[in-house]
Amino acid sequence: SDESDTTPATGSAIAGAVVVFAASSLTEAFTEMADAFAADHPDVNLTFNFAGSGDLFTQISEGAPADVFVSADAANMTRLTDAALNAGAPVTIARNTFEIIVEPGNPQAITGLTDLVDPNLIVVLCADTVPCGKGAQQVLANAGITLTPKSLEDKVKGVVTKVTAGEADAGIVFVTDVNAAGNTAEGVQIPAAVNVISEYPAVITKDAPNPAAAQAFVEFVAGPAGQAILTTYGFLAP
Amino acid sequence: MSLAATLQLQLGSLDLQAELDVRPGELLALLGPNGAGKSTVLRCLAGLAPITAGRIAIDDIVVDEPATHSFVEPEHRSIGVVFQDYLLFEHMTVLENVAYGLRARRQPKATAHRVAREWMERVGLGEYCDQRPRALSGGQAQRAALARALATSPRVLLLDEPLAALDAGTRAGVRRDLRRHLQSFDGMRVMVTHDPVDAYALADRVAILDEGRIVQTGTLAEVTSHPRSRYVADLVGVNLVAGTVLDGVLHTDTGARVVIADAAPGASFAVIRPHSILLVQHPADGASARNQWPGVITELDRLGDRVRIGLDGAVPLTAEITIAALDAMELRPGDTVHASVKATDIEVYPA
Amino acid sequence: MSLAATLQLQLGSLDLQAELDVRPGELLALLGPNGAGKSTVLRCLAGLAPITAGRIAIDDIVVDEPATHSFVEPEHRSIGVVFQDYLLFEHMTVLENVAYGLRARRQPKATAHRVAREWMERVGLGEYCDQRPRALSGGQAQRAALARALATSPRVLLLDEPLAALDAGTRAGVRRDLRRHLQSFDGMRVMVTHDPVDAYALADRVAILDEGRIVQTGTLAEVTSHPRSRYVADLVGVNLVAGTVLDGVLHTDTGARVVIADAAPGASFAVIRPHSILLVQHPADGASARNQWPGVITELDRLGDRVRIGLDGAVPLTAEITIAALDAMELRPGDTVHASVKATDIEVYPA
Amino acid sequence: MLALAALAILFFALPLVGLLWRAPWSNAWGYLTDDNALTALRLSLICSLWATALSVLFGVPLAWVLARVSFPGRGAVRALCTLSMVLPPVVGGLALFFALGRRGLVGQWLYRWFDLQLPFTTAGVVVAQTFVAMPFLVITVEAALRQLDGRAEDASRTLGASRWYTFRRVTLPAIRPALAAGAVLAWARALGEFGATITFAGNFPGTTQTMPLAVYLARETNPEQAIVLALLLIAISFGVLVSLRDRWFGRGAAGRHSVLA
Amino acid sequence: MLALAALAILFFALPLVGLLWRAPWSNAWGYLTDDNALTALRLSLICSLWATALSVLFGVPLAWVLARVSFPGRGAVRALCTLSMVLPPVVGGLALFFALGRRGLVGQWLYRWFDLQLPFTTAGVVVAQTFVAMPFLVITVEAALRQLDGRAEDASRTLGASRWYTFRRVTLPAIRPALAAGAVLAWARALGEFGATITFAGNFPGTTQTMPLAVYLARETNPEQAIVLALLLIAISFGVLVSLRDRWFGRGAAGRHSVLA
Ligand SMILES: Nc1ncnc2c1ncn2[C@@H]1O[C@H](COP(=O)(O)OP(=O)(O)OP(=O)(O)O)[C@@H](O)[C@H]1O
Ligand SMILES: Nc1ncnc2c1ncn2[C@@H]1O[C@H](COP(=O)(O)OP(=O)(O)OP(=O)(O)O)[C@@H](O)[C@H]1O
Ligand SMILES: [Mg+2]
Ligand SMILES: [Mg+2]
Repeated sequence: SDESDTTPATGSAIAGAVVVFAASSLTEAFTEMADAFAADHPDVNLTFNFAGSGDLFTQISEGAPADVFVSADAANMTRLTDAALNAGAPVTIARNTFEIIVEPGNPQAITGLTDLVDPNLIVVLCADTVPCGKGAQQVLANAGITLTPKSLEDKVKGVVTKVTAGEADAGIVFVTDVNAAGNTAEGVQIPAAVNVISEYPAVITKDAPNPAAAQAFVEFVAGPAGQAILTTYGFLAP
Repeated sequence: MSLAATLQLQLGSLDLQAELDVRPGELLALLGPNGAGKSTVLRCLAGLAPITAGRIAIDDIVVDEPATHSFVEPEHRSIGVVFQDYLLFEHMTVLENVAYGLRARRQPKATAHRVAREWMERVGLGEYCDQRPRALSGGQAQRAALARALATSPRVLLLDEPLAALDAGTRAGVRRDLRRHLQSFDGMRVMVTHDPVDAYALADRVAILDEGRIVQTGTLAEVTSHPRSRYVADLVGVNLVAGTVLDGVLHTDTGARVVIADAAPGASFAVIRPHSILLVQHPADGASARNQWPGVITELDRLGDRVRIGLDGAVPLTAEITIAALDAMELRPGDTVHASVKATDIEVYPA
Repeated sequence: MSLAATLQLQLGSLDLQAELDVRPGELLALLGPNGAGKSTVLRCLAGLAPITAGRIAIDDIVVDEPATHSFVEPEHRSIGVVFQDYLLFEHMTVLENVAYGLRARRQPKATAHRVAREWMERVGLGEYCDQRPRALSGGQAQRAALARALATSPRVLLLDEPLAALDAGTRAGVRRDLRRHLQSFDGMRVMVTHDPVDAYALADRVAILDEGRIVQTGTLAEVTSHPRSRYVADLVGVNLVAGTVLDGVLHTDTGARVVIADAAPGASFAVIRPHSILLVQHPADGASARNQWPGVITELDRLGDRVRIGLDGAVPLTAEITIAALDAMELRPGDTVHASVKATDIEVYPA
Repeated sequence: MLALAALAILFFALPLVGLLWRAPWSNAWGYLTDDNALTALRLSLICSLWATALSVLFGVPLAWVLARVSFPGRGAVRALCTLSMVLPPVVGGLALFFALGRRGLVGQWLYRWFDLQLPFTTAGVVVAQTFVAMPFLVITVEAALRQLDGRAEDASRTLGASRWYTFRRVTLPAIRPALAAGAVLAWARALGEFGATITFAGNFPGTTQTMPLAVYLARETNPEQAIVLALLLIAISFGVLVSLRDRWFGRGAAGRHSVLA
Repeated sequence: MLALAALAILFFALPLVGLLWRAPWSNAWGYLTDDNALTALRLSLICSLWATALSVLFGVPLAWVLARVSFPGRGAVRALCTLSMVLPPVVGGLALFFALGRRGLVGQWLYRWFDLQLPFTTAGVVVAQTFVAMPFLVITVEAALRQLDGRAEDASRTLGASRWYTFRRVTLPAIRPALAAGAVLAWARALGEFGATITFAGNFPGTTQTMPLAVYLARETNPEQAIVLALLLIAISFGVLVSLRDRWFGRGAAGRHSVLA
């Protein structure tokens, strides 16, 4: 029943509930952002639904009551726009890049991508159906390296878990994941020349019950306050 | 106003084809060898085994008639059943078991338990009310099952060897109680039993079931005086010979000839009492009115001062002689002797 | 070389304290009222219910003695048990049931099945080999259970009412078979039964169990001629009075006086036969050797041409009179009559 | 026997010991008293109990029908009712969407006529959990019904009890151990349910975020908290299972063989 | 009764119908004959059968001990053996790491002494599946053992059969319906296992990628293929379950009430 209306809203004019469907890798950053957003927009009741980007797309296409969709990759956003479930164009709110994740203290002394081809090393990657896997493949291709991983994880946290649990020696994950792992893992940088930048696009959905508040949230995230928070979690500015 | 049943049912090796008629106030005892189908008859009447053909009517109400697709569920038949192996509910106390039928009929708990307690006293289990059936001995369980079935005052009472597991002391008492209770209502009862004493004490009429067929009905005296089956003959302890009478001779199915005093021609039974059989080691030239058959001794069975001797021959017989006679003849199993019976000692009646 | 057992066990309301001794080749019949603990005794001997004190030894080998923590598992006791409710294995054919014990003893399948088939024939179930126990009638199941226990030729055979469910025809046959087989080996046997005929036919000695205690042992004749329990008295059909003899008078526990002919002083039993009791409507002034007690008629029970009359009074009695006498006196339940017994008709023996 | 059983116990005990060993005990209290965690726990318990109750309510009759009524296609119906156990988690959620979602077979009518929407509501969580949990109850109870000797039920019928009364008073008590086992299985399955729930009901704190979902999210941000929350879930179900004494699991057997063999 | 049962059946049937309705039938054949899918299917079947076999081998003795041997802490052991059902999927995998992983309690010794590493191997998949599936068998079988009248076992003992022989020849056949039910439950649970498998064993086509993993990954990019693969999984288990006739589920009951009431 709502007309998609992208008129800029002022902080005082908007109110009501807004539901954000966001990729689970944004959990920490967005949860922190909620408080800052609430300070700006006290009348808005913000709720998150965190899950894998693909799951979120499925839910929205089945009629889920989402106002905003934030994907961890362009592919799922494209699926949404292809299905014409968006109102307006997606906005990139953050970017991410890759690192090699190793155990604390780097016991295998891995210094770069070329070290990963050692057949005695256990390397795990993401499956190429998920954003981190596609990116990692691209990175390896850029570096001209072929390696046989032990596992192709369904989500990036699977790679993190295997390394932090000591089952795998190394993996390729987002920088933000290495940050989030804290002292349970270490990152080995990948040269910018071969590295890949991954984007986090956000969009307001076609059936958004509260497009005004949705717009306000997207603007907040893309704005300086939101970006500051995202940066503390290792995200790159768009 | 009676129980009238024509039963047909095929079950494993059993081919049941029986007709029963029990009048109000009457108790029919069903006797027969193991596997004759007695319990199955009760299951049919109770509605637990639907018949495949025939008709069962209780008080003129048809409760099972395959031809008209009539079938009344067991719970609506006003029957009580005492099962051969008790079938008490293990998870209830004995009192709750006895009260069960009344509770199922929506009686208030207090009433049901009061009536049940009376029944428990009556069968001498007053102190076992709060026990689980598992804590009862076999005989006690049987009595509890009896109380449970009687507590609902059914129109038709079906008893499957209700006294079989009772000890001799209790048995007489429960039999008396049973008879007293059975006299106080006008329903129909069918009781399966192996004990002619039960039949004698409780039954108005007996029916003999053998391989799924009713082979004889009547009072116990009528049935036992003219056995029509091996089972009844064994029960009474006489020899039964089946055959066809022609010119004062009964031709048995195995081809032997039994000279008899006098009888109408046609298919007949002959009864030979064991003590009217004379055993001789060498065949005598007797009058033609004397039967004389050779036989091999298969069994020697002492009963007090008499001995029962099993003989295998054209006419298999059991003879009874005194120990003195046995000693005199020095008989051993395997010996061949001649059994001799006077024609006038043989009772013959039409089959 | 025998079965010697001193059993102590507490189970629910049962307080078992019994001593048994069975010699090789001997068959001890255990008789007693329902709930006396007969089945429990067998379970103790079989090792299914460990005793809490006492000792069980088979052929001088201790199989259960709590004091020394000796306990031999049932499967190592060389026992065979025929259970009161058959306990056939439902998922096997009857033949497999009978062969089970041999198979469990690692006999080859062919041997086990051959022996089992012989046993099936012997108990008259030859044609039921391939049936499931469910398809057997109660009596057939009992016979199969018997065959199963006998097939392993155990040292000790425990039979819990092995003939109870058999029909009259089969019963005599199985009893005969049983006796024949029992004679052919030298093991010990204990048989629980309710039927004195079984005890008479099969047992060398009987023991009477009542409320967990052995109250009497001996041959059947010894036991029945001098009953020491209500149960045995009921079995034989006589009145039993317990009390203390002092100066030619038995003082009963209820305070009544029974004048007797002559007996040693001390705790004693007196037996009064029902037909030696004279009933009179008005007390007569008789000789002092005549007992005379008033009583209220509780029961009238017809047995052929005689009537059994239950009397409640200081000395509860059952009297037996002819129908003619009953008609003459016009007795009804609730009437008060006087029972009169000559002192010389009362048999007294020490308790 | 005993050796195999001991190995099995070890197999179950080791991972638990592992979890306890690696758990960040120093921070545990903070993680546990986290508001979000407590909310998720409460929701988990409520939903799993509802799912168990619904499973019993619908599952027991279904088991009875499968065990006692013979009709063509019975095998197919039984198989149908166990399918949700085989469905990969996400597909289960998808299938529920197709049936009960706003665009679903039945869901679209529920939405149009009653404005009723199951996905993304607490009721949706219960539906998803019931969908995966009920088969466990059905199969356990059906097996028990088949093992039951039907003759006690016969006896009840002859005492004037209807099928329904017989079922309540004779059949149900006799299969109580299996019913308890089935309910416990269903409850445990519901409590641990993740895949169908997150797909069908979403992951909203307070309405649809159950404990396993909270654990999943905690893992994104704080793997340590994930372990602590999982241990809490374990502790609770452990408590429930232990307090469901032997008595609940049924008669008789307790302590029959007090001597180890 | 029948109404409730019918509702339950409907509840299970609808999602399946929904899946069939939305399935992309035109492309189905291509998805099915996809090499990857077939490999995953084969692995799934092999692993789930192994897991079922191991569950029976270890679970039946465990159930027997729980039902028949009374020892202190029995309730705790029973609870322990059902915990893996409540564990959120990922935590189950973590717990297995802590026990059997390269740094795990026992795993580190396996690794050091035998160079044995379970994660990333097919054996690891079997272990993960067994871990989540065995409880279903244990609980079902234990309930059946408790429901069993122990007197048949007594009879067997007096016939000279040892406890073990008695168990094999008398106890097991008597609980066959429950054993079949438990095995089916365990098999189905193993077949659908996702969380613990991917965490503990990883996901590599041919060694550790089972069908649910393939479905899950396909869903990210190609939901249509996910549905088709899930339907294949369903069809297979449907086939297995239907062919496990009533006969397997046990005696007696079949067709007792041929009249619907
Ligand atoms: N469920 C069944 N399946 C196959 N055959 C059966 C079934 N029930 C009974 N029969 C057959 O019916 C016959 C008669 O059984 P029934 O229990 O009626 O005998 P019965 O006369 O009561 O014997 P008993 O005096 O020993 O109790 C059995 O021998 C058996 O062959
Ligand atoms: N498992 C049990 N729990 C509690 N009490 C029991 C148990 N088993 C037996 N009893 C008690 O032991 C008594 C004797 O039982 P038992 O079966 O030995 O009697 P019985 O002499 O064989 O009787 P019957 O002739 O009726 O078979 C019962 O009355 C009951 O009170
Ligand atoms: Mg019978
Ligand atoms: Mg007994």
